[in-house]
Amino acid sequence: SQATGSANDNYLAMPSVRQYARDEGVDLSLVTPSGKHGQISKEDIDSYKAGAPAKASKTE
Amino acid sequence: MAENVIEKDTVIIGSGPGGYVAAIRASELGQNVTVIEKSDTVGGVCLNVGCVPSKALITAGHRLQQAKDSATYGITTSDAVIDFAKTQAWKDEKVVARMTSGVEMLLKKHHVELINGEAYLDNDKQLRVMPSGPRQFMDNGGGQTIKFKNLILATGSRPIEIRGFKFGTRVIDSTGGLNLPAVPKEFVIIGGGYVGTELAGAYADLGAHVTILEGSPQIIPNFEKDMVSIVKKNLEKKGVTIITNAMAKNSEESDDGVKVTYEIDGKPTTIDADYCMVTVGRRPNTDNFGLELTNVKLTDKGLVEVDKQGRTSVDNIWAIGDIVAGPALAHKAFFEAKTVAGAISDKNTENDYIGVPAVCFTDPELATVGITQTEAKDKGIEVNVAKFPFAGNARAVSLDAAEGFVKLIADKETGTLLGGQIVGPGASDLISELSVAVNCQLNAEDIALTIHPHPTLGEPIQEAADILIGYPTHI
Amino acid sequence: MAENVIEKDTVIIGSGPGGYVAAIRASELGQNVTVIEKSDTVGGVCLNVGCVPSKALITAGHRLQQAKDSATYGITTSDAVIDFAKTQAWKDEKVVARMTSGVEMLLKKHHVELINGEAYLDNDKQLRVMPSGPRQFMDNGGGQTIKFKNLILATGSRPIEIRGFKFGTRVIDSTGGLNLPAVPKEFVIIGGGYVGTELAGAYADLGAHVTILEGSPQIIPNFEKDMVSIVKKNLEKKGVTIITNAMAKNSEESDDGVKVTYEIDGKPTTIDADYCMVTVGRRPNTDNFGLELTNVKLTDKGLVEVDKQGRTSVDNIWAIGDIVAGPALAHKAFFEAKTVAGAISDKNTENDYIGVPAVCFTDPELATVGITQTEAKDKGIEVNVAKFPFAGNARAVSLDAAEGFVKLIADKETGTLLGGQIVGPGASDLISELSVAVNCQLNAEDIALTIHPHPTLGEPIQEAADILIGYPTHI
Ligand SMILES: Cc1cc2nc3c(=O)[nH]c(=O)nc-3n(C[C@H](O)[C@H](O)[C@H](O)COP(=O)(O)OP(=O)(O)OC[C@H]3O[C@@H](n4cnc5c(N)ncnc54)[C@H](O)[C@@H]3O)c2cc1C
Ligand SMILES: Cc1cc2nc3c(=O)[nH]c(=O)nc-3n(C[C@H](O)[C@H](O)[C@H](O)COP(=O)(O)OP(=O)(O)OC[C@H]3O[C@@H](n4cnc5c(N)ncnc54)[C@H](O)[C@@H]3O)c2cc1C
Repeated sequence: SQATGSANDNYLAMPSVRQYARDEGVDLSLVTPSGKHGQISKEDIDSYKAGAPAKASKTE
Repeated sequence: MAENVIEKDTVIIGSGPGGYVAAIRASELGQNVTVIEKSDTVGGVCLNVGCVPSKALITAGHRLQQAKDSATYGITTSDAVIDFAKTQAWKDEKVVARMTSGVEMLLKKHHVELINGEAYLDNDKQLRVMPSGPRQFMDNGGGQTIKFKNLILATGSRPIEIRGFKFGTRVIDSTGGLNLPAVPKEFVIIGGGYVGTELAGAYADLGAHVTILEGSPQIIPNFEKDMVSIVKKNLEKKGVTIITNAMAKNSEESDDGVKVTYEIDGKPTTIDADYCMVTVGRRPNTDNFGLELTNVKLTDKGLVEVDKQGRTSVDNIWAIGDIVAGPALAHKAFFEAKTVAGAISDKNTENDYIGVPAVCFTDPELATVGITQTEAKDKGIEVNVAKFPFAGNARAVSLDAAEGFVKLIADKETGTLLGGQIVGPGASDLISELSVAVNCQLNAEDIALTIHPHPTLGEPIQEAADILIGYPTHI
Repeated sequence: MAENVIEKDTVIIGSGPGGYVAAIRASELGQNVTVIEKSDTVGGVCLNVGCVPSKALITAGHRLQQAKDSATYGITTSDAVIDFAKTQAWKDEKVVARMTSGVEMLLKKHHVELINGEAYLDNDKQLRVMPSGPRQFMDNGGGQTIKFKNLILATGSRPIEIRGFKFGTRVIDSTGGLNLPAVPKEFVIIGGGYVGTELAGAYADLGAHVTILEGSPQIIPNFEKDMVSIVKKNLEKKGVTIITNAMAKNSEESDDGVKVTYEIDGKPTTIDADYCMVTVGRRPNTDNFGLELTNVKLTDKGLVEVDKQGRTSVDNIWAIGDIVAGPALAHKAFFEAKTVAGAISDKNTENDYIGVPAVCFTDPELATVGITQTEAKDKGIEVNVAKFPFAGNARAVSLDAAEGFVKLIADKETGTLLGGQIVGPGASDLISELSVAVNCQLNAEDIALTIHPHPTLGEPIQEAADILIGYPTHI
């Protein structure tokens, strides 16, 4: 899917993290969040890029 | 004519909140920027005849009321008198001129070229600037042709005129309403949106008898009923007559006033007023400057179609502010301006905000960001809602301003804050925290566990978050 | 006497911000809670003789000034007069009594047992309650022995008396200063901390000539110099005489006044005043109620030693508020109260806040959270600092209140916001956003990319963040 870094209902991320995702070309909906309430951090994006397993598909 | 063509890098039409901020940011990002503005002063509607002067009149109204009535605190005053010419001079010189000249300085500081004139588009690549205003810069009357690499449209919007109410001397738009020479005795305002209602409150404070004629069942319809009802009560306390479901029909100007006729259920009534201000909405300035000669696509509402970065259907033409979709507010224009400036400078910027806050400077103030309870319901989002009243807030009580509440809307499952509304003292100041909460997708627990100082008007936000996490404190 | 012993679950000594909030939260978490309060009303210093009444007098002072001087806006008034007895009645009945009775209702609602009496500790497991105040509840004069499972100490603090200034009729503490029967002509305040300075401003507004005698080189020393200098100028404009590096030496009460002697560099000067208020600090109430009979450890400053959860050296005894380390502020007590309530209910709560905000209700207001630039330097933390003046803020200009600035402190490498300070209009409202930013460890970019509504006093926060990310906007 396209790397937009846009805010949507599928993930939680701060504005700076959304911008970082766009800069890194990472689709946030594939990143596994580490924050308590599901917040994605910059580090989560880095580990996704480093090859961490992608988040289980959201489609239920 | 070829020798007459100038080539420019980034050209911006309009120096309102959209245009001037785009200019500043684009210049910071290394662009060569030219702004074309047809008015004599920069700053657009917002600084000249919008956000800023309206707030000045509201301040003056508050001060007059406070001077008149502080009996609660044991203070009595003899007659408080207003010299409205002085009020207007303060507004014009100390507020508006100060801000517009500030923006002009900022443009200079950022080496932005400012051309005073009216822009007409020829095609997707070039425009002409025609002389306008007193500070003409051109020698040839036919206008100066400019070829641009990037063009940012920031032409803003203008008041809508309605049938039967042609703008004149006594039938006026918001600009006229901001520049009245004297406080009217009878003032009719057609349209109880935020612009009309803010000025209704201001002029009522300043001594006018104000009548609001609103076509729909509620004034300020973009705010929820439980919030507006508090403002409505306050307006009525100020002596404002609010007539809803009223259809403005006709106006008849005379030398010293205007007869305004409206209908309710087909039954006509006439009011004699000094002035009748029509504030029923604004339309985008996307006509009359050659936009139809380009390949820029408009929506059926006359707005410019743009993508997430602000790019129009033409690759090198961008649009921001009141001429694109979304709330017609200055800070939305600011954000879009920064996004476009980034985009033309190859940054991965995007208009990815989650909520645009909106404020209405009534008594008490109204503010909102993100979704409301009603919107959540309409969208089928399951939410928890918490409401904390200012009556339980020590600071509000110590200000004798304990009306209103804070409402927080959180996702039912995750607790993520999706929206917040405030009606009460300081709402315009307090909403920024909620904008941070919503746009940073914070959780109710994050707010509940953040210390808010005591005694301040910000505490109700923490209190509402306490309710959301299941442990209310001062309620 | 064994049959005289009552057994209780969770007992709290003191019903101030620490005690009453601990009671509410503990009850919500399923505890059986008993609060022992020696005063006739609940709410402690904060509600009765602290935060709340002081803000009421500040409000009254503002209103009197506003009634007198709104010439800027074209408003003139004839003599504005204050009937201070009415002001005091408003403060006592409509503000203080309203808030204290509100808290009493909250305790009732949460089924908290309230005992009016003075607690004396016998040992780590039991205390006695002695009659005090008019609402005595006990039949036996010897006091009621209570065995507790958990004890929360929330006994607060009291004013420090200094040599040469024994509290009496004309030499008074902050409580006396809040309850003056009339506005003094000459009012000397010893100690220019936030309590003294707030009241200095209020009484100056109310018509007194105020002299502040401060021992150190700067008033309100917990705020940075560039912030305080703005307040100092304003106080001087109000006619307040500020004397720093002054050693208060001696006072001589007479029937209708007091002679105050102070020294600068050993040179004595005497002022004749109506009242002399001493606000040089407060000491923790950890003496005089048998704490020494327990195994609870104190620091050399007389504060109770506690861990991150608020637990003292005795397993089932906890302490919160002014008697433990940290700024002696109501909202710090609130937070610790919730933490302790959680801890005794087996929740993993902790006082893990990153910054405690502090506010000073001067003109303009002062507010801070997290670290300052100076602290960063002292601690060797590399930071970026951004300052945005209210002079560049349209809302502040439209309020004719454009003095002051917002300062943000961010980690140099990561951009994480470590602290923020505000001096200016609405600082007390605005600091909450910064408390969220610091305590949620947001990045400067998060604030820069969050839309702040226009025109509001919150915008300078976004502007400062814009500076931090390298793209200043309105500066
Ligand atoms: C009374 C009133 C009160 C308001 N209060 C608030 C408020 O409190 N908060 C808020 O956020 N918003 C408020 N608004 C709305 C706000 O003013 C607008 O959203 C904002 O000004 C839009 O900015 P803009 O840059 O899109 O356009 P504008 O501000 O409309 O600026 C457009 C500029 O482009 C120039 N221009 C247009 N066409 C040409 C051309 N062909 N050639 C050269 N120049 C051209 C115009 O002269 C103008 O200067 C208020 C509006 C009104 C009327
Ligand atoms: C003039 C003034 C202005 C202030 N303004 C602010 C402000 O704006 N913001 C802010 O955050 N803070 C302010 N403070 C500080 C604030 O009031 C204190 O930090 C706060 O009250 C501390 O709460 P506490 O619960 O620890 O103790 P307290 O509020 O001191 O309450 C302690 C309670 O315990 C009772 N008690 C003590 N011993 C016993 C006993 N043995 N038996 C029974 N009962 C007992 C006392 O009667 C009292 O009610 C101000 C203080 C003053 C003096």
